[in-house]
Amino acid sequence: MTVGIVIVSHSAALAAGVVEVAAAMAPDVVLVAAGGFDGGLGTDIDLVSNGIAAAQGGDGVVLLYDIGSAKMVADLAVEMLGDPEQAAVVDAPLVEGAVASAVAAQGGATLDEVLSAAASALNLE
Amino acid sequence: MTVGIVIVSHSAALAAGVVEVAAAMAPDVVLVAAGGFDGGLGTDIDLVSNGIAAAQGGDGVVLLYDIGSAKMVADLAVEMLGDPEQAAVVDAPLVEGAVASAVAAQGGATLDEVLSAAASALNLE
Amino acid sequence: MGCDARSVAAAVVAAAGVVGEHRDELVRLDQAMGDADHGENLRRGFGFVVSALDESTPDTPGAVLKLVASVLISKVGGAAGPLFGTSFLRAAGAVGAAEELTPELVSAALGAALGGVVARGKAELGDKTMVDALAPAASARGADIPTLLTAAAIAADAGAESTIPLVARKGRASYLGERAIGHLDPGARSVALLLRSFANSAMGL
Amino acid sequence: MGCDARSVAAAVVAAAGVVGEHRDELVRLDQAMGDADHGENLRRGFGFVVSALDESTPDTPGAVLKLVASVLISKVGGAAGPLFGTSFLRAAGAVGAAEELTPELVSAALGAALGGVVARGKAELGDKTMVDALAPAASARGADIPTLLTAAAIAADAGAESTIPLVARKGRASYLGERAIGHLDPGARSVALLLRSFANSAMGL
Ligand SMILES: Nc1ncnc2c1ncn2[C@@H]1O[C@H](COP(=O)(O)OP(=O)(O)O)[C@@H](O)[C@H]1O
Ligand SMILES: Nc1ncnc2c1ncn2[C@@H]1O[C@H](COP(=O)(O)OP(=O)(O)O)[C@@H](O)[C@H]1O
Ligand SMILES: [Mg+2]
Ligand SMILES: [Mg+2]
Ligand SMILES: [Mg+2]
Ligand SMILES: [Mg+2]
Repeated sequence: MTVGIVIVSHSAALAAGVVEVAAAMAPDVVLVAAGGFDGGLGTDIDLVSNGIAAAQGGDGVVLLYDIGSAKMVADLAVEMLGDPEQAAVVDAPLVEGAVASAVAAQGGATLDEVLSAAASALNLE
Repeated sequence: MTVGIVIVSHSAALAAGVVEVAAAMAPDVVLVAAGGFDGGLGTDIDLVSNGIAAAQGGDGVVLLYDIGSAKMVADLAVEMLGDPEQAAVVDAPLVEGAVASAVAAQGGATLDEVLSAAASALNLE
Repeated sequence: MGCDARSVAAAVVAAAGVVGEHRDELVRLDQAMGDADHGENLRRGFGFVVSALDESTPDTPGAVLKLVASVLISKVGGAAGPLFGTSFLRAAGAVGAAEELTPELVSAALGAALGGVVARGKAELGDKTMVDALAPAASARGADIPTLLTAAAIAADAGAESTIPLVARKGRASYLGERAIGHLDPGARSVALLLRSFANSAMGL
Repeated sequence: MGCDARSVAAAVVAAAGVVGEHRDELVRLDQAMGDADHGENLRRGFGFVVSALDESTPDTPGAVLKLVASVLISKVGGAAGPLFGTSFLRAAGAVGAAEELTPELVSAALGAALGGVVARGKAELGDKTMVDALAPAASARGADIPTLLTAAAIAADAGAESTIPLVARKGRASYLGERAIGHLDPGARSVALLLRSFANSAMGL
C-alpha cells in the first residue's frame, strides 16, 4: 500500500482536476477528491471524512486544501479521527503539493516523507 | 475594466475549478479556464491564446499555470503577442495565486499590482 | 425559572430567527470583503439546527450546544461552519452535564467558545475576524445570566464595530489588503447578533 | 544533390517514422519518471507534421523547419511541444531564407535549437533533460552535413546515456528526487533518435 491523499476544495471540479493531474504521475496511489458543498461552492466535512476513509490503506492519509475553511474542515476531520498517525493536513500550495505528495507516495514514502515532499513542492518545476 | 486572468492547466476540470473558486471573490473579473488538451490531460497553446484574447479588456492579462509544460505554453502564448504590456505569466502557486490575482484585479489593480499580489499569495490565508 | 436544556434550545431557535432576519445584511457584508455567502451559510445552517431541535430536545444545556455544534459543522460550507461549530462544541464541553446553566457556566462557555474559534482559525485580536467580537464578549461579567449576556452582547457589538478600520489578517478578507478598511467583518457581526439574541432570550426567562 | 527544402522535408518525414517506431519505448521511459505520455505526444505531433508536409512543402529549409515548429507547438500537449517547437523555430531562424543548407547552417541550426530549448525550459547541462543530449550535439563539427549530423547523433546518444545516473532538476521528473537515478531521460532519448534519423537521411543524400 501507499499513503493516500485527499484533496479538500471549495469546488468539486477543482478537487477532481487536482486528482486527475496528480494521478498521472502516481497510478498506484489512492487520490480522493473532496470538493464542493451541496452542489455548489463550499467545504463539506462529511465528504472529507469519507474521503479519508476511502484513501486510508493503512499507511496514512495526507490532506491538502485550497483556501480558508478548507483547511479548517480538513483539520476538524483529522481531529475527529483521534489518531495523529492516521492522517495529517499539510500546509502546501494545493496543486503543486498534491503532485509532489502523489509522486512521493507512489515511490513508497511514509506519511512523514510525503508531508515533507508536499511542503517543499514549490521549489520544483 | 479590470485585468483579466487565464488559468493554464493540464486538466480542464482543474482550470474550471480554479476559475470557479476565484470568481467567487471577483464577480467583475474575466477569468478564463484554459485547461486540458484534446479531451484529455495536456496543455493547449490555442486554448491559451484564445483565453488571453477573451480575458483581454485593455488593462492586461495575467496567466497562472499548474506544472511543467503549462508554464512553457503560457510563456509561448505571451511571447507570440509580441507586447509585454498585454499579458504576463506569473510564477505563483496556482490556486492561491489565482484567488489573490482575482481579488486584486477586482479591486482595480494594474497588471503589475496583480502580478505582485499573486506572487505573495502563499502568505495569506 | 432556570436556564435548562429547554430554555437553551429556545434561545437557539430564537437566534436562528435573528440570523434569518439578518441574512441579507450578512450577505452584503461578506460581499464587500469575501464571497457573499456568510448570511446564507448561517441562515441555512441554523435552519438545520432548528429542524434538529424540533426532532429531539437533548436533555442538558451541554447536549443542546453539542447538537448545535455538530449540525453547524456538517451543514455550513464556509468558515462559519468549523468556527461556530468548534465554538459551540467547546462551550458544550465547558458546561458539561449540568442540568441548568449558572452565570459561572455561561462565562466558562463563552471563554471556551473563544478558545475554540482561536484554536480552529488561529486569529488574534485585531485580525478583523469574529474573534474581535467574541474575545471582549468572553471577558464580560455579570451576577446573573441576563446581565452577563447583556454585557457580552454590548461588548461584542463594540468589538464588531472595532473591525471597521482594520485590515484583515485571516480569512478570505485577508486577500483584500487595505481594501478591507472601512468594512465591518461579517463574522464579527454575526457573533454580536447571536449574543444579542441570547441576551434577549435570557431576559425573557 | 544538395540539402534543399524537399530533402529537409523528407528527413522530417523519415524522423516521424522513427518516432512512431519508438513510441512504446519513449512511453516506457516516461512512465518510469513522468506521466507516460512522451512517446504518444511525439508520435501524434509528428503525425500532424507529416500531414502538414503532405499538404504543402514549403520552399526553403527554413520554412520547413518553421512549419514543423508550429505544428509541434500546437499539436503536442506536453513539454515536448513547446520545447521541440521552440527549438525548430529557432533553427528555422538560424537558417534564414537559404535555398540549401550548408554544414555551417546546420551547425548554426543546432546551436539555435539548443538556445531555444534552454530559453524555453531553463534547464542546464546535467539537469537530466533533453538539453543533456542536445548540448553536446550542438557542439559537434563536420566538413559536410552527413559527417556533422553523424557526429551530432553520436554526441546526442552519449549525452542521453549520461542522464541515467542523474537526479532530474527540471520537468516532472524533478518531483522524483533520487528515484530518478537509473533512468534514461525520455526527452534526451528522443533528441538522440531524431538526430540519428536526420544523420541517416543526410547520408542517403
Ligand atoms: N481564521 C479565522 N479565524 C477567525 N475567524 C475567521 C477566520 N476565517 C474566517 N473567519 C470569519 O469567518 C467569516 C466569514 O465566514 P463565511 O463567509 O461563512 O466563510 P467563508 O469565508 O468560507 O465564505 C469572516 O467574516 C470572519 O469573521
Ligand atoms: N524545463 C525543461 N527543460 C528542458 N527539457 C525539459 C524540461 N521539462 C521537461 N523537459 C523534457 O521533456 C521531457 C518530457 O516530455 P513530455 O513527456 O512530452 O512532457 P510532459 O512532462 O509535459 O509530459 C523530459 O524527458 C525532458 O527531457
Ligand atoms: Mg463567505
Ligand atoms: Mg464561502
Ligand atoms: Mg510526459
Ligand atoms: Mg504530459
